[in-house]
Amino acid sequence: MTERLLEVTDLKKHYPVRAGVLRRQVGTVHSVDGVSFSLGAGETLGLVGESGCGKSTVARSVLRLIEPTSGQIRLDGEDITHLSKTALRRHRRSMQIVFQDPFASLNPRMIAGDIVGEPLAVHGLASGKALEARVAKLFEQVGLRPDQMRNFPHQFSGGQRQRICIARALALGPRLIVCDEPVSALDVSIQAQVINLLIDLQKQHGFSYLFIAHDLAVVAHISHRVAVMYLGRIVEIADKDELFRNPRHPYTQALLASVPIANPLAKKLAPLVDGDVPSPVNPPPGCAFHTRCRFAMERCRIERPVLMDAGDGHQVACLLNDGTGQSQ
Amino acid sequence: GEPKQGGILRMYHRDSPGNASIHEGATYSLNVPFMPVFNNLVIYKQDEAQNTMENIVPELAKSWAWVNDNKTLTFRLRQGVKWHDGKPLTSADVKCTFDMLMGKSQQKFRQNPRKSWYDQVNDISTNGDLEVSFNLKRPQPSLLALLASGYTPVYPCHVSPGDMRTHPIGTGPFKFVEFKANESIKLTRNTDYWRKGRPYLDGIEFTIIPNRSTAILAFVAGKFDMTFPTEVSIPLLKDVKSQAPNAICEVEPNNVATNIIVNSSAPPFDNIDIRKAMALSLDRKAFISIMFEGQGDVGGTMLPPPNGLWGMPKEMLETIPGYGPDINANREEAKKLMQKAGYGPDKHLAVKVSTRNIPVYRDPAVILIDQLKSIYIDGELDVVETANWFPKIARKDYMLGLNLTGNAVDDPDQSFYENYSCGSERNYTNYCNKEIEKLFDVQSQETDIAKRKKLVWDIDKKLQEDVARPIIFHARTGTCWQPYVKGVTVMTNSSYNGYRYEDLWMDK
Amino acid sequence: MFAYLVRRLFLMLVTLFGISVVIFFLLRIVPGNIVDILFAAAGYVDPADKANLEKELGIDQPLIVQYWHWISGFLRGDFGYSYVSEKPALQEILPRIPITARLAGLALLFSASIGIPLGVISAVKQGTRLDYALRVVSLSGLSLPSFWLGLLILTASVAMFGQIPIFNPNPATWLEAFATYAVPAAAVGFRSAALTMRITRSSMLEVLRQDYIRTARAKGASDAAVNYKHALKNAILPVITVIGIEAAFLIGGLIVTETVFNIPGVARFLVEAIRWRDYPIVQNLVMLIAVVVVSANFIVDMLYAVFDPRIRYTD
Amino acid sequence: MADTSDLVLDVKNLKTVFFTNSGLFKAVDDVSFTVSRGETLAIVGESGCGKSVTALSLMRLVPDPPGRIVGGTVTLEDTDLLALSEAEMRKIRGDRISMIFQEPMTSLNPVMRIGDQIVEAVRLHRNLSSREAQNIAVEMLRLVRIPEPVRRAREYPHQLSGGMRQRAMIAMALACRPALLIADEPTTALDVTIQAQILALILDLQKELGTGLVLITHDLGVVAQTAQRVIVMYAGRKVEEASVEALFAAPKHPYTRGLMASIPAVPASGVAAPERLNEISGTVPSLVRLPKGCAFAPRCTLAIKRCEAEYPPLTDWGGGHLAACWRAAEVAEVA
Amino acid sequence: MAAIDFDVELRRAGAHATGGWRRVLFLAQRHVLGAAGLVIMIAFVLTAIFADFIARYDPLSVDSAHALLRPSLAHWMGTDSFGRDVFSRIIHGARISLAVGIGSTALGGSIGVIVGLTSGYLSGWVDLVFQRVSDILQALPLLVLALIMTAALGPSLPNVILAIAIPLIPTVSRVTRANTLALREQPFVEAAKSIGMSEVRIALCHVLPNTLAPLIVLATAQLGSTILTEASLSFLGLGIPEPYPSWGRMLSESSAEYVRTAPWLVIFPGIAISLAVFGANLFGDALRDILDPRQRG
Ligand SMILES: Nc1ncnc2c1ncn2[C@@H]1O[C@H](COP(=O)(O)OP(=O)(O)OP(=O)(O)O)[C@@H](O)[C@H]1O
Ligand SMILES: Nc1ncnc2c1ncn2[C@@H]1O[C@H](COP(=O)(O)OP(=O)(O)OP(=O)(O)O)[C@@H](O)[C@H]1O
Ligand SMILES: [Mg+2]
Ligand SMILES: [Mg+2]
Repeated sequence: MTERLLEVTDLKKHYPVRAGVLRRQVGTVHSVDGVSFSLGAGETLGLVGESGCGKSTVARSVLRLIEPTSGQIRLDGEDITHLSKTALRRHRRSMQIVFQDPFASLNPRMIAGDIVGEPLAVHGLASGKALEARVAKLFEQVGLRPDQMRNFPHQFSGGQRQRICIARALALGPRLIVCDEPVSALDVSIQAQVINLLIDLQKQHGFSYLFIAHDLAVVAHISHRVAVMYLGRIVEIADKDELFRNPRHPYTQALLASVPIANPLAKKLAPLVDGDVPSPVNPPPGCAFHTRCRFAMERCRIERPVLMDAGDGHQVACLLNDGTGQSQ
Repeated sequence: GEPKQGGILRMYHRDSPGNASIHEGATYSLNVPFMPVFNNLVIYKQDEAQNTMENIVPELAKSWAWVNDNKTLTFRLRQGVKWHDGKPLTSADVKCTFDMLMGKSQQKFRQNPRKSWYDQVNDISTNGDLEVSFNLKRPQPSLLALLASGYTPVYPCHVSPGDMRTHPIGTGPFKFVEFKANESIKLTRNTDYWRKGRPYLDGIEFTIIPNRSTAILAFVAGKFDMTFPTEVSIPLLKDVKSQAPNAICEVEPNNVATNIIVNSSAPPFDNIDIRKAMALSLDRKAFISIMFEGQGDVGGTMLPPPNGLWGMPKEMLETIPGYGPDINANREEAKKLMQKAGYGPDKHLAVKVSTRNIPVYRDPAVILIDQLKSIYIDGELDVVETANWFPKIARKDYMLGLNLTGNAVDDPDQSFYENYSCGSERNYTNYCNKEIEKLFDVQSQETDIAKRKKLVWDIDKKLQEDVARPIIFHARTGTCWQPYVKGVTVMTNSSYNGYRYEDLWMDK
Repeated sequence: MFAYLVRRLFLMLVTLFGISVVIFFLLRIVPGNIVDILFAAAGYVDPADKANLEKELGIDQPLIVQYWHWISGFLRGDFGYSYVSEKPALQEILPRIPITARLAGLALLFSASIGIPLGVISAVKQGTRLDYALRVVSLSGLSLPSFWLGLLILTASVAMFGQIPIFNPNPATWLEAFATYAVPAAAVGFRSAALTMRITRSSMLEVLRQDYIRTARAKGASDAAVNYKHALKNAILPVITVIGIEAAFLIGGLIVTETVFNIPGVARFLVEAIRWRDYPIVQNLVMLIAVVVVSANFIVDMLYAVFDPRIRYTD
Repeated sequence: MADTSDLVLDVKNLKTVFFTNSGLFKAVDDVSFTVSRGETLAIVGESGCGKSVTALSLMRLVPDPPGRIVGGTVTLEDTDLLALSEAEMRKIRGDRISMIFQEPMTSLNPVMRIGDQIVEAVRLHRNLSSREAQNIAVEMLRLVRIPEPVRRAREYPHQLSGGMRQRAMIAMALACRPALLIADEPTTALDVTIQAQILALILDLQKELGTGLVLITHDLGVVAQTAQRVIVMYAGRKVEEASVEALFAAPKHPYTRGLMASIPAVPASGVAAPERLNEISGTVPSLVRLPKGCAFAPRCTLAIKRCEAEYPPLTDWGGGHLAACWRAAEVAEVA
Repeated sequence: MAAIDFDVELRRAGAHATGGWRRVLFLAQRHVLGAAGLVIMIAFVLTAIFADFIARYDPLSVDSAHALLRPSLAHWMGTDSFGRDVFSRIIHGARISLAVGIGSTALGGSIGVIVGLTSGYLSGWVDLVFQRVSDILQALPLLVLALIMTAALGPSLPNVILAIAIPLIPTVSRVTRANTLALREQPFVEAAKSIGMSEVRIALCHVLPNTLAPLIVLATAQLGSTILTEASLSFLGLGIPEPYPSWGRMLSESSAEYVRTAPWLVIFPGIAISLAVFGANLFGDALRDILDPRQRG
């Protein structure tokens, strides 16, 4: 994992807020406010955080589906942040995305075969019989029967639809697949199928995943490394086992404590934080988490912590303990 | 009973006249509401149904005389007549009026549709305040008939034509009160009218109702004392009679001839054979039966007798090609003519029949097209908006046109010169036959009525045979009024002259 | 709020300017002009007379000049002179406005007071016979040509009462005054009531599916409270919009109804003016109508803001 | 099982059907359960298995059409709710039995102030002046730990965050101190940290008021952390019922078992996560076209002929552990 | 609690209505009104298509000898004052109405779709301009616009179609634009973008087909309203001119003259218009219900 496939440096995405009656820009949504991470080949980086913290915005920016406000995105060492639309098309083949809602991601008026074959057709990689054969192969890869190519999305179940989405993402032979909550909309019993499929595919093809979810257990299961986001920033990033065993940021700790564990004998729920996530419009100064943090100090209100290495590639943005966060 | 004073006559009006100046209009939408405001020098007797020379009576003129070899017509004016604004009427007003009509004065009408009526008038001279003379180029006995028309009121000198369009001042039995476009026209009794005891009515109110069904329903419901004159069609008449059995209705010819204008200056109708074939194909009875449920008249240019004074007798009419009773024989002959011109069952002639977008124009055009089918002519209806009709006709941008020609005065001079003389503005077809034109002058100067009739018949026959502007039929329409309205006379050979309404009264 | 208002007003002005251009040039491409029509009535065309008249009316000038004359006059409140009646156009238009306004207001009132309750009933009773019946009635209301409906009313009232409820400029009794406006207003309003009912119904159905309706029921609220207090308050918003848009449609309906009932309002007057190519009347009248329609939409937007606390003016 | 005298709710053989465009189906088929005072009963199951319809049936709020309750009894504190007239039911709804819904975003009327919505709930059942009710509303908001309750009461729902809205919903549901509270996935739309807050709040209040609680969820973690007893539903039927401990210790139905094995565990939880998750192959069947026998049979690794032919009855496998499976006895060993 | 016979209920609820005809029949049962509308619409379209075979007389052939006949075996709906067979005219009138309906809808609809798509896609000044233009068109009452248009172009079949089509453009473009904007946010459009599809292709292949459903509903309703607009234009004297047997003109002209003396001239065109519009509306309503995913059970 020395080769860096994706490198994101100080990514920012700000939306103007034309709030109020005035339609004037009264503020800025700091959807993503300086996010940096990198992703090696064959690696899965999990991204967790509460709703609205900017996970999807990161995902879309990486793919240049939205234009980042600032920062840099390097794919295979090449800066793609400012590539023109045509130049970008070439890179589209290396990175693909799978969305949360499989039904909404499929054009209801197209048959599954055409949906999966579309990327190939668009890039002129195959046509006619060849195309059909490639699509059939993709169908098999994701565990669908080729005879289902003629069916419309509504004729599939949720899990199967997500498989179609994955097949479409696979079609161009990407090296990076961004998964934006690919299993959140699925039933528990189906979720496992999709997660297993993703893991299997990674083993076979060596993809890298940027895997977004709000379910910690799922992220933990699939990722090699996990990043925790809060209000547009990454507050902690570490190897999976390290992070779960030894969370250093109070928010990560709260998050872990809040996950209900499917064992009646395990410790009961103990909410470690109060209150709601502040709005990303004009977020609190200093450490964005200080409003809910049990350990908040005067300094946290003023100073904005940066990601610091706490050893073993465990990075954390917390002012406690000389910037290494609270250790358990 | 004895005529009674009082009451306001409520009438509906079929549409909003463009202005209030009779001289600037050529539709009785203008005559009906504004004739009561004015007086003529002379006028057709208002209680006689038929307009004849004998029925012309003095009005503003006390008397008249033909002098100077019938080349001067002199009028003595009534004394003490006052305009509605209080100014006295003088011979100068008469001169002003006719000078303006002849286009000889400083002030101009915006439009002057009956200028040609005065083609034979050299000038107008006055002699004192009460005498005025028309000096003619040649004798024209029918000038008097033209002067007796509702179209020929005397205007005041001191009111500009513009003002006359919006607020007419006359000497007549009723004073103009207001005209709200598309809404109403109101007249009130002229208390100072020179004819003592007249008018009987306190006023007349016209409500403008362009929608015919609404108007008739309103009449039936008693909202109006009288319909708009000659606006009730035969089917509606039946309706009125069934719903308001007491209403009095009369159906009379209105001297409006439905005719075909033929563009003989361009193919295919430059070919006389095709023109003749077309004339032969007409089944006039069918037109009349459809349009008027049988109540219409077949005739030539002039309204046929008995209502018309100058129409050809039936026997003569039937000798004209196309007027014969055997339609099938006519059409056989027509087909032969068509074949001669190169058309037949396999080769139809396609023509456009242009007409205005008004039912009375459109309906006969539909029938015409159907009848033309029988002689290998495929007609296509081309409906033209009113605004574009005359420009289109003037450009000669048509093949056949279905047209209505209203004759204000049942007199050959009016219709011949206006519609058939070379260069006349209303001669839409540009029919020009110098020989016939000479005959127009001959008949015009003829003082002997019987002789003149003969001449007119011959001319009329010739005009029909030339298929210049074949007349299809003369329409009849109805007028209805409530039984308590007395003294209504519907004129039978003109729908332009009978609306002074000073003798009308209401038995209520 | 102020800036929003300014922005909206600016857009309104742009729209109105556009309308003025459209209407002006649309009228100019219409073949035939007032002069032709006047001469049609006279039955002949004399090119010299025609030219004189065109000059007199100023329609021989370049279009831009004519447009400038008109629009600058319009802004000053000087509407020019009617070509036909030769009276000041303002004087022709003004007295007719209250008539049409009364009619339109009454029709809208009718439409709202019939359409909204029936729509609510129909939605609440969805799938029942009553709902079917109401829907069929409203649909048939939308299926009748309005002139036909008007004529039927006139014919029936003549046949049954011997009376005809056409316009009466000076009504003698209160009843007459009422009939003068109410009957035609009902004839126009019937159609828009049907429309309002349909919108109310579908909007209500939409709202009745919402979770908060279930919440209200779960509280133990009565049907009436749920339907009127909770649902209608939310469902009324699209209805208001539609009623606003209907203002424009209403003019169309009024043209026909004013003709049938012989009401001397602006709508029928406009048609006559179009027929006569009486540009000063048509242009100014259309502009006035446009001002009304555009302001109606504006007012609806404002109402929306009043009724809906969520509105944030972010569009 | 709790003492019968303490029963708040007794549901027997509840059956609710839907008539839809795609056909008629039984969304709730022969479901029975009880809830005691102060007890929490969890209902789990996958999406569409009939959890919400069960809840709505208890409230008699199943939308009709297309739904209809066609059988069973629902006894709330000695009253058979299904036998009541609509007017009588209205008196009970929101007073003795109330409900919190899944979507805090849409369950509040957007054009009514929060306070007014609570006031309405109070005044429908208590004869109070509007001022008194207003005070109660503010009190309730304080109880659910909404900061600045007086100001919040005057705000509209869109001015509140998701968590606060759900708290307001809870305040409204508990305003009349009901005997039974039904919480239909009260936290699914919320984030984990907020979820933990809300669940803790509900449980606190439940303890304080002694309310019976029916908690509907699809999250086994939530079940484990909150409930005393659990019902597992599959395709409209109750397939297993047990105390929480018993169920998690030894599930008797293959579906329950599969479900438990298919959820990944957080590494720090002490529960060992398998390398590969256990899949339940196939998909949840459509209720419209249920197989004749056991609805789970097509996906079940243990299915035998009999499963396809005959629906297994709910059987007590000891200690009140009910399961509907022909091979329940073998489940533990085979899997 | 009423007992339920499941087999009966299942059949009633259409549980067996899985394929083809069964499904159609089932839908027809569920949407009785819509089915009635569909039947009317089909009858209407078939009538228009096979007018030549159904009509027993030439609709234009004038026959003075048989004018104003009451309905009889020979003339099912009587004859008009020209002696033309009313039945045949109504049959052929269906063709005119359909031509106007389809013609204007297709014309206005396709322009509206293009404008709406472009406008929704190219937000910015193009959008702004298009928006203002449709504001302008919408602020002018439809009938006024149609009146000026027909006055401008002269009354003829194509011109009436054009006049009715133009006011349709803003409505269609608004709907299309709103849908386009909504669809652009849809994940499947983003997915198309992520595979490197060009915007134009996305607009045509993904966005357009998905806006069709509401447009179809709109078009159905439009079919009804064109018939009514044409009737109103006819009433004002600017409808489709002779010789085309337009229902609107038949109704408006005979209602002026023949309401009582020859009522069949008024009744039958009136029924034809109302029925066609009614059918179109019924069908459109049902279509909206069926196509509206939120109403799907
Ligand atoms: N187009 C936009 N305009 C304005 N604000 C936006 C836009 N898109 C996203 N945001 C805001 O940016 C923030 C981050 O959004 P994002 O969708 O990335 O969150 P997320 O972490 O993916 O949340 P979730 O878990 O709910 O999917 C949110 O506050 C959102 O409201
Ligand atoms: N109003 C309705 N009309 C038609 N079908 C309905 C309706 N409400 C529920 N259903 C159907 O009833 C069945 C059970 O639905 P229910 O809402 O109880 O599921 P659930 O277990 O609550 O699922 P989720 O976890 O998704 O909330 C589903 O198949 C659903 O489609
Ligand atoms: Mg997201
Ligand atoms: Mg649910």
